[in-house]
Amino acid sequence: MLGVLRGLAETLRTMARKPVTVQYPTVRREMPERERGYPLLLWDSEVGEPFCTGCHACERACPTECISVIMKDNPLAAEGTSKRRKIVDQFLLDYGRCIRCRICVETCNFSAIAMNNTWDGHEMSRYDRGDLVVNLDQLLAKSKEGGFTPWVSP
Amino acid sequence: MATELDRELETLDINVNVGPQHPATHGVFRMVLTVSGEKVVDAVPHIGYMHRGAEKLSEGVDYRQGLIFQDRTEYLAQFNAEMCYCQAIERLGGIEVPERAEYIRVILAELNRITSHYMFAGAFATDLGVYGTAFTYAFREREYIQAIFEAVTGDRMMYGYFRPGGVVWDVTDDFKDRVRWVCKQTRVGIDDIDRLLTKNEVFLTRSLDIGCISKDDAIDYGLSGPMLRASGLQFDLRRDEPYSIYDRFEFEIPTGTRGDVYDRYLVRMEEMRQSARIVEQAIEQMPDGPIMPEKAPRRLRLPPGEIYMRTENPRGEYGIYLVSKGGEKPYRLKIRSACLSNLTALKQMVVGHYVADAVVILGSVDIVLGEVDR
Amino acid sequence: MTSPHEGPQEAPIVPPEPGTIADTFREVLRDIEFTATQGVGDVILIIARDDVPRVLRAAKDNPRLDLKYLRCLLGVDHMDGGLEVVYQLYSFTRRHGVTIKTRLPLDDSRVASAASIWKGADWLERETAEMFGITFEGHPNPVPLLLPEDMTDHHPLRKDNPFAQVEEWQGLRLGDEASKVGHIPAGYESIAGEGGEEDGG
Amino acid sequence: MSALETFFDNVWIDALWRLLAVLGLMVLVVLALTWIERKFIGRIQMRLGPMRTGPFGIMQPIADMVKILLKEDLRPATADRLVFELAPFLAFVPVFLTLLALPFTAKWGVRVLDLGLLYFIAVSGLTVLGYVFAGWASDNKYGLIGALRTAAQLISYEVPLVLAVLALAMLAGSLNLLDIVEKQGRVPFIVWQPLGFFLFMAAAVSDLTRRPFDVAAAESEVAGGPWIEFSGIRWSILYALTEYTNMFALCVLGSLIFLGGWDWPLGLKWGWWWQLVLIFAKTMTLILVIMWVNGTFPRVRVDQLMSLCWKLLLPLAFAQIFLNGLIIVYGWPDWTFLLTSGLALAVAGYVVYSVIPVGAPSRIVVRSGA
Repeated sequence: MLGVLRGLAETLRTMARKPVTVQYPTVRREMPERERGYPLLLWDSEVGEPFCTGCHACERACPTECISVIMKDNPLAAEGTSKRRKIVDQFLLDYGRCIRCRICVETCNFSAIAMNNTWDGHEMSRYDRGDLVVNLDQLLAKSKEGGFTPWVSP
Repeated sequence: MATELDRELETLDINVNVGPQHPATHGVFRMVLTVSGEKVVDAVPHIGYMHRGAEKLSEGVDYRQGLIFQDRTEYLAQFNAEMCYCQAIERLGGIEVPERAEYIRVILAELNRITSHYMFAGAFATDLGVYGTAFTYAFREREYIQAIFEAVTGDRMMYGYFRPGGVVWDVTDDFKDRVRWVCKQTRVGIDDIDRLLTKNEVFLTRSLDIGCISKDDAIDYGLSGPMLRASGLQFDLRRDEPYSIYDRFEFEIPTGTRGDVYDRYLVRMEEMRQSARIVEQAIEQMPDGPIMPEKAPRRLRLPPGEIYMRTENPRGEYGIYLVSKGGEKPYRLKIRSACLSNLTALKQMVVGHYVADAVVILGSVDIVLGEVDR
Repeated sequence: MTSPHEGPQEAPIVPPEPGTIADTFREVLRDIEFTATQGVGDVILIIARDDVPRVLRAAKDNPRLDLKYLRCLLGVDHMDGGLEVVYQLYSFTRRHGVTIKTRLPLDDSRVASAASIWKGADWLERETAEMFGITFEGHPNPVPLLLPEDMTDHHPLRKDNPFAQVEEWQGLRLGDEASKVGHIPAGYESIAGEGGEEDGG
Repeated sequence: MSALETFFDNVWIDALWRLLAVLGLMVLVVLALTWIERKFIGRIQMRLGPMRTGPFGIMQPIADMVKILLKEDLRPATADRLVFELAPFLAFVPVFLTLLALPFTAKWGVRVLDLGLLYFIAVSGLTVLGYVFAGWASDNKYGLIGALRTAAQLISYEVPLVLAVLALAMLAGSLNLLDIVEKQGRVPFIVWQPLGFFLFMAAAVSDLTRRPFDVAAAESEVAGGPWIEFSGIRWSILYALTEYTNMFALCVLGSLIFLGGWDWPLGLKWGWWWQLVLIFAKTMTLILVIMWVNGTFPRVRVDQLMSLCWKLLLPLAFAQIFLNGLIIVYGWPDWTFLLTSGLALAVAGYVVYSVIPVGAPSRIVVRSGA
């Protein structure tokens, strides 16, 4: 009977300890800085345009082929305010297929895309699968109003 | 000639479907038990419900992208699977891995072994009937380690953190203190579950001499890992075929005597303590320095050749048979699944026991369906 | 390093150093000719298809080899080079391992089953059979393992089973025109706004 | 006498309002127990339990009840219609009937019968029928296995329950619950009958099909047992209502006959409200012990369950009766009860401890190096 009593004593002792669960919607666990939510494009506020030049590097590197990019000549480059000759015209990212593996961030040589390390990078439930495909403006929105500081790997 | 009496007493064997949707099958696994009364007469496992063709997909992507398939086949010990994949490529391509990266890999792989065994302890106790208490204990401890993985890699499950040649970026600054704290905390956690289960008479009656496998049968079926060691064969790839830097650490190999369900439970619990020991030694010896070889090629190409790289996963020997014909895509990549081989012995273990034991034996095999079906 | 556009090449045959398992195999089975090569990890022995049962039986039973542990069994499709069945064996008492390979012509890919030698071979052979279309003679239960029961005509891991086509069936990839870089998937033009001019990488 | 008293003196009206009182008590108790169980098991597992519905999740049982009421109660097409619908009531009604014979205070109880104890045991034996009907009617393999297991378990565990209670009745000299409680004025019977108390609790836990004896509804094996095909209001009657009421009834009985019920410390002197407090406190402790055991034990296998009953509990029960008989016949002093019963319990503990080969961790060989 000793083993059984030891088990009972164990549960009694655990009852005294503080519960570890957190009330999720009201209390949110603190997110580590390197958290990999769904990727977002970054907005270059000095020049007033996205960093992304539409060079298709991420499109080729993505294992699940969930990125479609279209490039165009940069109108700002003509006026001389921006060094970028090419700029992204349209950028489609299908969050339904994205597996958040961060390979696109690694291959991007303009560091134009970053993983969203805030909570709404994970709270992505939608009613319609089509809403999961986000276009350029939705991708830039958070970075435009400075919503998150992306983590850059050393 | 069956007498009148026999004909009356002859009972009808009914086929009971355990799974594919069943609380005790740890995923989509179906076992058709032919039961006469409570005794199991025949067990026919059905697998393949989670077959996603990882091997075929691996042939279509280059070496860096191929890593994500390892996380998704072995989704309880991802670091161990990634390590095997990267070691296969490094050995075939002759890529030199810097010291610090080797140490980070070993530390994360061993911590992942502990989380995987915690998952086993929780699920196994729930199979036996403990109403989720051991499960929540195991997950509380697992969460402390999971928090470190999340801080280092950024993800909680599909890490994709190792790369052929090293690791993709360095660990966080407070990594060492957190790992030291976790190792101490894990020992307390293991003792908690130990006190709750190991000497519990009801737990003993349910797991002693259930689902025994002799040493010779275990070898014949190709079992590996805790299943093989529980049957009495002291064989651990980390010590008998050392890969990476495992030969620098001093740890013990727990081996069972009878090869029953209780031995497997004990072997796994002891393995957790040994893994904590390895991590503590590795943390002390971890040097500074680069984490990727300087001249890491952007497009990794391997010379033609083939290699069978095997590592010691929590469930057994996880092997990658990589055939390369030059170029950046593997020509053929076979994933040797420890669980698949461990499952072949299921029928011999289950027949003759009760329905309740069949579920416990299945729990003791500790299967991960992603790895079985690939 | 090989340039990407070069076709697949074969690995060079490198004779293994003396005193390894290849020599014990030669001594134990004198009348069977092996071509032995030193793989990256283990010694690889290539034998003819008909010698497979004898070699595997001797590998397991002979005390000097004592390869009681069938580690891995897989198939490789070398397209015109035929199908290949690979057995990876290991011995706990002798602490040595070996890879035994055999080539099967594409048209009649049959080989003797090892299920009677190692119990573990049963499932591995069923999987290799359904994935490559190899028939293992004498296998106790030749039923597909992972694929659905009625899928006996389709062998996914064969090289002649192109990748893109598979995805097309599943409706994931939208035909060759879609695989061009910069294509907006059908149905999403509305979100993408006015389509820009097509442009190379 | 005022009109009011005459009104209440009428036998029918008197029985009616007592019945309604007990019915209200039962509903209140079931709601309270569902909440207590969730929070208590939560605390055992270091989690909070329901917190969202009202402060500390107080409204959770009501939320459960509403959900169950709104849920559609399906019936499998191939189910045996009449038996399927009858089963939940056949399981619940006997349990409710047992509540009637329990005296909650010295003067209040629905009908305190002379053979109260016998009535309780007899009626609580009927729930088996409900489970077997449910399992058989739902035409489902798991249901069938679950039903047969429940039948075997409940019937075989009735016997040690009856014998333990019989041994106690010998001690108290009567089957009337009032007399039994009065006899415990100075010393509750648990002191004289530790073995009897152990037998009673073991049989009670098994009668409730709760862990470690919940073989009937073993989630991992038979996934739900007899009530696998039931949903909505039928499921709640068959499972939730029956089980919690049964637990409450058994715990009240346990506290009445073993822990001195509403009498022991100063029950009779201080008036009926103190008696109510006493009876509920003791019942609560027994219920919490059962929940505590529910949170820590793994499940016993069916054949082990049976062999435990026939090979261990039954001989112990006979031994207890024999010892009581011996002491009563020879008129030895009261403390000899404690001696003999305690000794028997110790021997039983040792037997169980030695019968099971304790697989100490020394079984696994930990050797370092090649």
